[in-house]
Amino acid sequence: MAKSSDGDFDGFDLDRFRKLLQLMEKYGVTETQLTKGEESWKVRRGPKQVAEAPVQSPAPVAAIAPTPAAPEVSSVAPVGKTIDAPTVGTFYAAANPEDKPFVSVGSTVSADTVVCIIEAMKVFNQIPAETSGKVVEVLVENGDPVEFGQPLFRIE
Amino acid sequence: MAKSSDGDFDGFDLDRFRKLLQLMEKYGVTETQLTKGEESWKVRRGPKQVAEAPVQSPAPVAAIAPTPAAPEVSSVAPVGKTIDAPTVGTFYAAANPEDKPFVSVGSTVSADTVVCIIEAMKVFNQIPAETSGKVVEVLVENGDPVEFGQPLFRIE
Amino acid sequence: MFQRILIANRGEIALRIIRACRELGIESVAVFSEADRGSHYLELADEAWCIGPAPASESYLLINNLISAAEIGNVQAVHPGYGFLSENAHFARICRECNIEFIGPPHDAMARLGDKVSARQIARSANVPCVPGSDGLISDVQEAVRVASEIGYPVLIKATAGGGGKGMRVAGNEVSLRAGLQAASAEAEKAFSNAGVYLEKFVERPRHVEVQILADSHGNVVHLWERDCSMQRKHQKLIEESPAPNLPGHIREKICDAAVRLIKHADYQNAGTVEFIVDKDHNFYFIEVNARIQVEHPVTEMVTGVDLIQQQILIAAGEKLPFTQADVPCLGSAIELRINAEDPDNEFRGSPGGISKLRVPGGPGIRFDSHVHEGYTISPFYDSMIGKLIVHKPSRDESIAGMKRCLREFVVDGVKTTLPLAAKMFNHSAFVDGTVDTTFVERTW
Amino acid sequence: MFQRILIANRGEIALRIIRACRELGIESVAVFSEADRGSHYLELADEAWCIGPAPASESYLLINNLISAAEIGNVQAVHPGYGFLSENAHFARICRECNIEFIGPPHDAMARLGDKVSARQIARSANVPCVPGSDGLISDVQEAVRVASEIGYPVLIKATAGGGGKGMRVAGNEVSLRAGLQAASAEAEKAFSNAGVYLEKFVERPRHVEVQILADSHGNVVHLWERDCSMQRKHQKLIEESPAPNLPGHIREKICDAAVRLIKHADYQNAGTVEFIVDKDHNFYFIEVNARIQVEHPVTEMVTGVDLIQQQILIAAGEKLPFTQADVPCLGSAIELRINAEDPDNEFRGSPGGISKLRVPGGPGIRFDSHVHEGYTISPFYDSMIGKLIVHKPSRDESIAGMKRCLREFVVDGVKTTLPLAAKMFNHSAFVDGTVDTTFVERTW
Repeated sequence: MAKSSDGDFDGFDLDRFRKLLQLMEKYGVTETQLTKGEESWKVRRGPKQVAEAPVQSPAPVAAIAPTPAAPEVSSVAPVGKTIDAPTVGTFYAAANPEDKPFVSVGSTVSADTVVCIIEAMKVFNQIPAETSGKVVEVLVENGDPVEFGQPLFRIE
Repeated sequence: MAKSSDGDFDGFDLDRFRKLLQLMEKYGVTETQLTKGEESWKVRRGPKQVAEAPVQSPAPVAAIAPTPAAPEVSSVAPVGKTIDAPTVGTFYAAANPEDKPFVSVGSTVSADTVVCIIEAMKVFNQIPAETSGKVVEVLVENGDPVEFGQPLFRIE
Repeated sequence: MFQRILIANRGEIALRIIRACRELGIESVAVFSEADRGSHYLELADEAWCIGPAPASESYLLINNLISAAEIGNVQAVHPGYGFLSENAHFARICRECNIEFIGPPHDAMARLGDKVSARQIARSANVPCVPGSDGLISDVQEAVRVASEIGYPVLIKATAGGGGKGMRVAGNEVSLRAGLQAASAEAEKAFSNAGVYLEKFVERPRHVEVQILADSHGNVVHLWERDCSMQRKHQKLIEESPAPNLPGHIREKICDAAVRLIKHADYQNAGTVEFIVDKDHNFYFIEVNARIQVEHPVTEMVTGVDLIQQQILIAAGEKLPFTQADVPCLGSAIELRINAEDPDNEFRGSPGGISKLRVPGGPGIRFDSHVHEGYTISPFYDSMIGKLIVHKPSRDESIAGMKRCLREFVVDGVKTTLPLAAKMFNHSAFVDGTVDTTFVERTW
Repeated sequence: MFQRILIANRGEIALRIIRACRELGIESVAVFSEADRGSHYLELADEAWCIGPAPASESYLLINNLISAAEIGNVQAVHPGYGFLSENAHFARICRECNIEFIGPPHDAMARLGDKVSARQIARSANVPCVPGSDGLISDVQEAVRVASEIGYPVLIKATAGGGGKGMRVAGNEVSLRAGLQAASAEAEKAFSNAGVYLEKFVERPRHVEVQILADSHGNVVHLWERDCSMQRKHQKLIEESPAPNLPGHIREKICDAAVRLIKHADYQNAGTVEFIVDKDHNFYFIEVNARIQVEHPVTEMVTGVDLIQQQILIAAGEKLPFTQADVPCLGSAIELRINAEDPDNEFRGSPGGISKLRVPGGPGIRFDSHVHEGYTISPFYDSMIGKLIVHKPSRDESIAGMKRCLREFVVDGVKTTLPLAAKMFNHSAFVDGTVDTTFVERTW
C-alpha cells in the first residue's frame, strides 16, 4: 500500500541527467557518485551497462543545482545575447517622443552605450548596454511596460 | 509565468529512462521517439550525443505505463508460482484441529487437490490447488485471517 | 461505543468515514478490491483487507466477503457509505444477525421505505402530501386509465422498485399511457426483477428539495434543514445547496416538519433524507426516503456545523442526539459541486485514467472531499466521481462568487472532467436567480 | 471600488489575497522575484510582473520596484500582506502620494503605533493597562535603576524599535540590569539603527492573547474576538486558536473592549491586532499593535465567518463595515498550526528543497492555506512556512481531535518539517488543558 519504490508517482527531469552524461562523455569519466542531502546519483559507463542511477528519494532540481560536482554546461544552441531590463518599469526607446531611438537594428553598441530609458517612479533611468555587439532585434515597443530581466534587445 | 519548461519543479524518475536505454542497447536501436498525450521522449545514441530527452510537460508514470512502444521487461528474478486465497476469510490448514494438514512442504499437488479450508461466514470452503507442483513453502499460519489474492503456498 | 468499524465502501466516502472514526477515537477497517489496492486513503485506515477482484459484483457487493472481512477485522459495526449495499435491507439484517451493528436504519424500516408504494402509504398516514396517483400498484390497464382520468394528464408511470429513472414513463394521454405501462413494466422487470408499477400526477418543471433527518434510538427526531438538488442531468445530481433558494420561510418550515412527521411514522432511525418535489406554486409532494447518508451531505454539515457521519455512528451505538431541533442552525449558504471524470463533449461518457496534475482550490469556506491526488488513477470499474467541492459563505451570492473563483483555480489534467459544464452552470442566470428545475440541464445544454 | 489591486507579497498570503480579490470581482496584479518565477499561484492572478532577483532586499522590499509595478499594472491599490513592507509607514505614504491606496492603516497611525513608547502612551491615554515600566525611553543608568526599584525586579529591557526578541533582556537585579541595558541598547542599535530602550515589569509565564480589530473610515470599530498564541518558540508563534481557552468571560470582554478603546484612540483604520499578555491571575497588559493582517487571521475567520482580507479591501475603498459589534459571533473553536520547512532535530534550521510528495488532509472543518503543491520547491530565500492548517469544530476538544486526525494524514516528503513537533504539542496535556504560556515550548522541548 506504500508508495511503490520505482517512483510511479514522480515526474521526471532528464535534462540534468543528460547534462551529467554529456559531462561524463566529455571528460571521459566512467564512474561518478554524487551525494547531496537525501539524494544520491551513481553512474557508471561501460560496455555492459549504459547507466545506472539509483535515486534514493526524489529531490528537486533546485536542491542539486549548486552541486559543485556537476557544473553547468551550456551545450544548448545559443539563443543569442540579449540586453535585459535591469528594473521593472516603462520602456522608452528615445529620450523624447520626437527624438530618434537610442539604438535600432544594425546599431553597434559597447558596454556603456545608452540603449533605452526605463521609467520607474517618475525617474527616467538611462540603461547602458553592458555588453558589446550589433543590435539584431528590438524586442519591445516604445512605451511597453517591462519586468525585471525581460530581454529588450537581441545582440550579435 | 507558466511552469518553466526545463522542468525545474519536477522530481525525477530515471528508472524508466534506464530501462529505455537498456532496451535500446539490447536491441541495437539508435533512435527512438515515443509520444503519448502531452509527453514525448526522443533518444538518439551515437558518438556525438548520448541522449536527448525533451520533456514537453511532466506526466505521471501511470499515464505512460500502457505505452505499447515501451513494453515491460520482466527482468526481475521470478518469485515462483503461488496458490492464492480465492476469498477473504480465515485460513485452516486441516479439516479439524486434530487432523494432519491437507498439504505441507514437500507435498505434491494437482489442480483438484484440496490444500486448505477458508472459512467465510461460518461456511468452510475447501480450496483446491488449481495448479500442480510441489509445495515448497506454506506462507500463512493455521487460523490466520487472509485477504483475497493473498499467497498461501509457494509451488515449484 | 464501538472500538472498531468496518467500512463497506471505497473512494471518497470511505475516506470520509475513516476521518469521522478517527476523530471519534474509533479504529477503522477498510476493504478494497484489487483495482483499489495501493490507494492512498487505505493507508489512513487502521487496517485494510482485500475482498475480491475489481468488479463490484465480486467485491464491494459481495455480502459474504464483507461479513468475512468484518469478522477477521474484529469490528462491532459496519458503515455502508452510499451506493453499493447501503440501502440493502438484507445486508443490514445479516450484519445484525452476525452481531455486527449496521450503521443505518432498522432493516424493517429500510424495507418499508425502500418500496415506493408502501412508502407512499406511510407518508399518507403521516399526513404528508404525496403526488396524486394510484393508491398502490396498478393491476391492469383499465385501472390505470381510470386513475389517470381522475388525477388528470400528464401522468407519470413509475416502477415500485425503481431508481435512477429506470422503469419511468410520462404519458400525456390515454394512448401513450397504454404504451408506456407495458414498456415501463417490462423495463422494471428486467432492471429490478419486479414488474410492479404505479401512477402519479406528472409535475411539470419541479424543483427537487430534500430534508436531512437524524433520528436516534430514543425517539428523538430532528431535521437539519433542506437541500435543493434541482440541477440534475438524467436524474444525476450535479449541484446541491442549502438553504434552497427562493423557498418562502413558511413553506420551508412546512416541508421540514412534514419530513420529521414521516420519519417518526416510519419508526426510522439514523440519518435519512426525505425527498420532495416542489411545483411552481410551492406545493410540495413526498417522493421517497433515501435510507442512508447521501453524497451531498456536506452542504448540510457546513450550514449546521453537525458532522453527519459522526452522528450516524453515535446513533448506531445507542447514543442520544446531543442537540434538539432548536439547537440546529442554518448559517450562511453552502453549495456543493460534484466533479466527475466524464467527457462533457461526448455525452458524459466516463473518462477513467491517471490524474497527471491536480491543483485544488482552497481558502476560507472551501472544502474538497476526495480521495484523489496527483498521480491517482480513476478506475473504470466504479463511479466517475473525482470529488466534491463545497463552498460555504455568509450569503448565496458570496457562495456563487466563491465557487466561480474555485473553478478558475481548479486544474485536473489527464482525464476529462465535468468542470467545463460546472462553469456554464454557475454562470447561468437561472442558477444565479435560483429558478432551476430538474429539467433545466437537459433543456439548456 | 478598486478595479485592480497590486499584491506586494509572495507565497500563501499572496494567494490568499488573489482569492479574496477574485471573490470581490477585483483584478489582481502579482509581483514576483526570479526565485518565485513559475510558481503556480502566480497563474491565478490576472497579471504578474517580475520585480527583481531572489533576495527580498532586491525585490519584495524595493519600494521603487513595487511602485513601478503598480504603475505599469495600472492598479488603484496595493495590498502589502504581512511581513516585507506591510508595517512600513514610509511605503504606505509613498503609495498614497502616488495616488495608489495602501490597503492598511493611515501611515501616521502606523508610525505612532510602530514606536513602542508612543504606543504605550496611546494605550495609557485610552485607559488600557500596560505592563508597569518607564514612561518613555531610559536616558541613563541611574534612571533605569530608579524605575526598576519602583516597579520591582525582575524587569524587562526592551528596544523601542524592537521586534522578534531582538534588543530584549531580562534583569533579575541591579547588576544584571546594568549589564543588560548596555547589551540590549547595542543590539538594538545594530538591528534597528535605534538604540532607544525602555523598561517593563517582567511578567512570568505570560499567555499571549491578541484581539482582532476592524475599523472603517467612518469611525466604526469592532473587535472580532481574541486569539491565544501562547504556543511559541523563540517568539515565533506555532499554534494559534480562538477563543482563548480558560479565559473567564468577563476578562475576555474586558480585553476586547480595551482593544477597541485603544484603536479608537489611535485613529486607526483597517484591520489590526492588539496584543496583550495575560498573567496567571488574568491581569492583562497591552504589548503592541500589529498594524496589518496577521499570519493567524484564519482562526478568526473561521469562528466569526468574516473574510478579513475582503474587509481590508472594502475598508480601504471607503466602504462601511457591513456589521456591528452585536453581529459578530464567535462560533465553535478554531485552531491553526503553522507547518514550516524546518528541521526540528536540528535547532529548527530551515530545510528548503522540493516537495516530492504531498498529501493534505481534508474533511469537515479543515482548511489548508498554502501556495505549495507536489513538486513545489521551498526557496531558501524566504520564510520557511509551507502552509497553515486550520481546524474548525463545534468545541475545542473536537478541534484538537480533528487536528490530531489531520496530523496523521499529513504527508510532506522531500523537506524536513515541524510536523513531528506538532504531534507532540497537540498530545501534551498542557495544551489539551489550555495552560500553555509563552515559555512552554522552550521549557518543555
